Amino acid sequence: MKKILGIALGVVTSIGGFLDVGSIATSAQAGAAFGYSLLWAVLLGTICVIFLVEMSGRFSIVSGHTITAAVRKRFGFAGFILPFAAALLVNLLVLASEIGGVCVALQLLTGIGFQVWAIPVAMALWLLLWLATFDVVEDGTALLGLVTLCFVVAVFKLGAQPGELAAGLVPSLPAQERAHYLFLAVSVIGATIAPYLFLFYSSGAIEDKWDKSWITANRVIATSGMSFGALIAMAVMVVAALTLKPQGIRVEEYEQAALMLVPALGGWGFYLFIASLAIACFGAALELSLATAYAAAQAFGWNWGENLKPRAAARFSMTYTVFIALSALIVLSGLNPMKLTLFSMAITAVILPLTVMPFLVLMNDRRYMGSHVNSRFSNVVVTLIVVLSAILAIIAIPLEIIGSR
Amino acid sequence: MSRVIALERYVGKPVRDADGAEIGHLHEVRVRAEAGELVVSEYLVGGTGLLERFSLAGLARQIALVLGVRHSAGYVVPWDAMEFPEDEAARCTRRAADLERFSAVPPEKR
Amino acid sequence: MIRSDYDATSHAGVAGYPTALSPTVRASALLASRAMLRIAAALILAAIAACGDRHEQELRSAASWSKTALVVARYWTEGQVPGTYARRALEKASQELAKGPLPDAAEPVDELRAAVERGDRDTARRLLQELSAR
Amino acid sequence: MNDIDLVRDILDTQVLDREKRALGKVDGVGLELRDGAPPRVAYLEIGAVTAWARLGPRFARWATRLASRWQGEAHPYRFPWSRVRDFGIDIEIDADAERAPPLDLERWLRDKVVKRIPGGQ
Repeated sequence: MKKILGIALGVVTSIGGFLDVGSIATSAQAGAAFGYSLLWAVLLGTICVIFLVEMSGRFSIVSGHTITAAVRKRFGFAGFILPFAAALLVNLLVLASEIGGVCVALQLLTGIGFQVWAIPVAMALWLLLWLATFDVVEDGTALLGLVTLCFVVAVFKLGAQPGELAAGLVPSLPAQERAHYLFLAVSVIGATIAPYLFLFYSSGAIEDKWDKSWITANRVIATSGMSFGALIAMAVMVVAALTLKPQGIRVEEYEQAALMLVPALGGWGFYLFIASLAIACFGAALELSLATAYAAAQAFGWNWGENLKPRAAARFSMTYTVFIALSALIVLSGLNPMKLTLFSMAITAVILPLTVMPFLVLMNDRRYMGSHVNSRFSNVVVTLIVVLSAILAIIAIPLEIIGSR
Repeated sequence: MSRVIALERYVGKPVRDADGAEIGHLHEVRVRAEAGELVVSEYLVGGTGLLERFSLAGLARQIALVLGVRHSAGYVVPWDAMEFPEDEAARCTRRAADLERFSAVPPEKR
Repeated sequence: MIRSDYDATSHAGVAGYPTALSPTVRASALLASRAMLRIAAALILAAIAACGDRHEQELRSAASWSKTALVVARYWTEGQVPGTYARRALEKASQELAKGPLPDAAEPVDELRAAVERGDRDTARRLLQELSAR
Repeated sequence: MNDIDLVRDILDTQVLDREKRALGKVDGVGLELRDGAPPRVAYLEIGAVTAWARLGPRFARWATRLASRWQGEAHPYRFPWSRVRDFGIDIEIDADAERAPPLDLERWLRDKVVKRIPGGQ
């Protein structure tokens, strides 16, 4: 019985926790500019993240290690420090985008500029972690995250045609604005395959002491949780395609994205968009701050744990404190939140191979996985998606910079 | 007289044989527990080096390994045939041809 | 003699580490490389087009911002969005339009913003009718 | 199983004290080269300087300079294999985290910083 509850909670929290500032911003911009035709990027990203999340759960269950600790043990300090530093830097940009997302939601609500909210939001985030009631907070924000289902409701209310939706699932290349199209494609993929997702999941599996009986449960949670989560991300794109694109409104600022739910849900739509943005980003920021502190503790051998009082893990708690402070400074600097989000997602796609490939090598190492090593198929699928997205990103980012300046 | 070296600085670094040719990277030091002490029995110098210094070339080789394109092999160097000069690469006192080869089938241990 | 776990002699297809490139991997690698070529070619074309696109992009962005202003004002007059948001969105729209290729499009947007600031829905409705008639 | 692979099983492995509190990772291994006898493991080492020095001489200099500026001359924490109580996924040694040198930074942060912030007690 406890396992069924565990699975249910696992699925619900991954649905609520799936959406973040990256998926909302990239899906909204993609839907407004290219309609359904970038749905395939969400699908591709989701397939890859399902494999990665399932693998990370299986890895911790079978090997008893977390991924970060195992990468250092397997590749040595010199081998592990490069991907670790790259992931840390990207996490900082993504956390700044998440905090920026919450601040922009407050700006939409109150009309007061997002920079003013940077410190209060960062303080609230830090306080929740500092008072170490994280597992309650994490599940709470994930359950609240279910508010993002309003996008799915809007899709039904707007009466999207399944036939056209399916067409968007096939990769294509539009006649013009190809550079921007590809940039959005890699940003969507980068937003979907967020490395901190599977690193955090593997730490969770260790903390919840999943044993081998959890292998199938892990597969269920990874597959259904991520798929439902991806449906919401697709819903955001579809709603933008149905409400913003026909009116010729492109999403360059959140003020424009905030309009998308009004046609389907009226006055409620505006406030539901703000609630979805704020809650999804806050939940993601919590998870990302903790994931970063986990990574540092697992890398350098400190005590770590969801509910460790700061007194019992000073370096661990100082890591997320400094990390949140730095991200708040980036938001304070006034960088355009929408642009910061999109570039952080694209850069995530660029460094995907650096964070995913070492993990893939571990998944094929019998000393860690015994008979539970990866199948050749999952190796090829993940490698192709990850390497292709990185190459696309390396090409698309410069083009976007030339195009948009 | 005896000398203590920081072994971790030699791990993953190239190893030369008696002729000065590079025969791979030091990727394992097999030790035996004897009377509460760990004593070296042999060194494993890998071809692709399982513990390659993590360079993009190393990553590419690892991906190839994952996709089953190539497998790594290397030499077994007995303890008395390995020297660790002060600030140079580790050196094996025998020629590669005289060394026993091994193919890295990851042991099923643990 | 090497312990059994490190098989010193056999080089034949060692379990789990086949030496030959398996057919599925070779096929997918070929497919991937052909797809890569097509994408690379498309991107080089995109790069050349990107410079020409910029002017087109500015026009598209200006059209988008003026449409945004109209929609925001309309929703405000229908009470679907609050005044604080509408004022700020219209202000942003007029700034973007002023920078864009059609700066004089910003002028009616400022009038709308003034109406929203005064909370005057009738004037806003009248302005909207005039604008959509033009 | 008295055969151990130093690099795979010990180097970069987590080290815990008696109460399973984290002390750090095995950042280095001191190997004593003896004349006419096989080399023996003199000690295992935990130390940030030791870890960063593995990246190359330049990093070694930076790490030493940084560490010495912070806590006087930086000396890594060394322990012989005989003090290892249990050895598996982690290495347990008979030490007390409260006094073990690798946790100097942890204790300094806790007493000087964390305790001063509300809610940190």
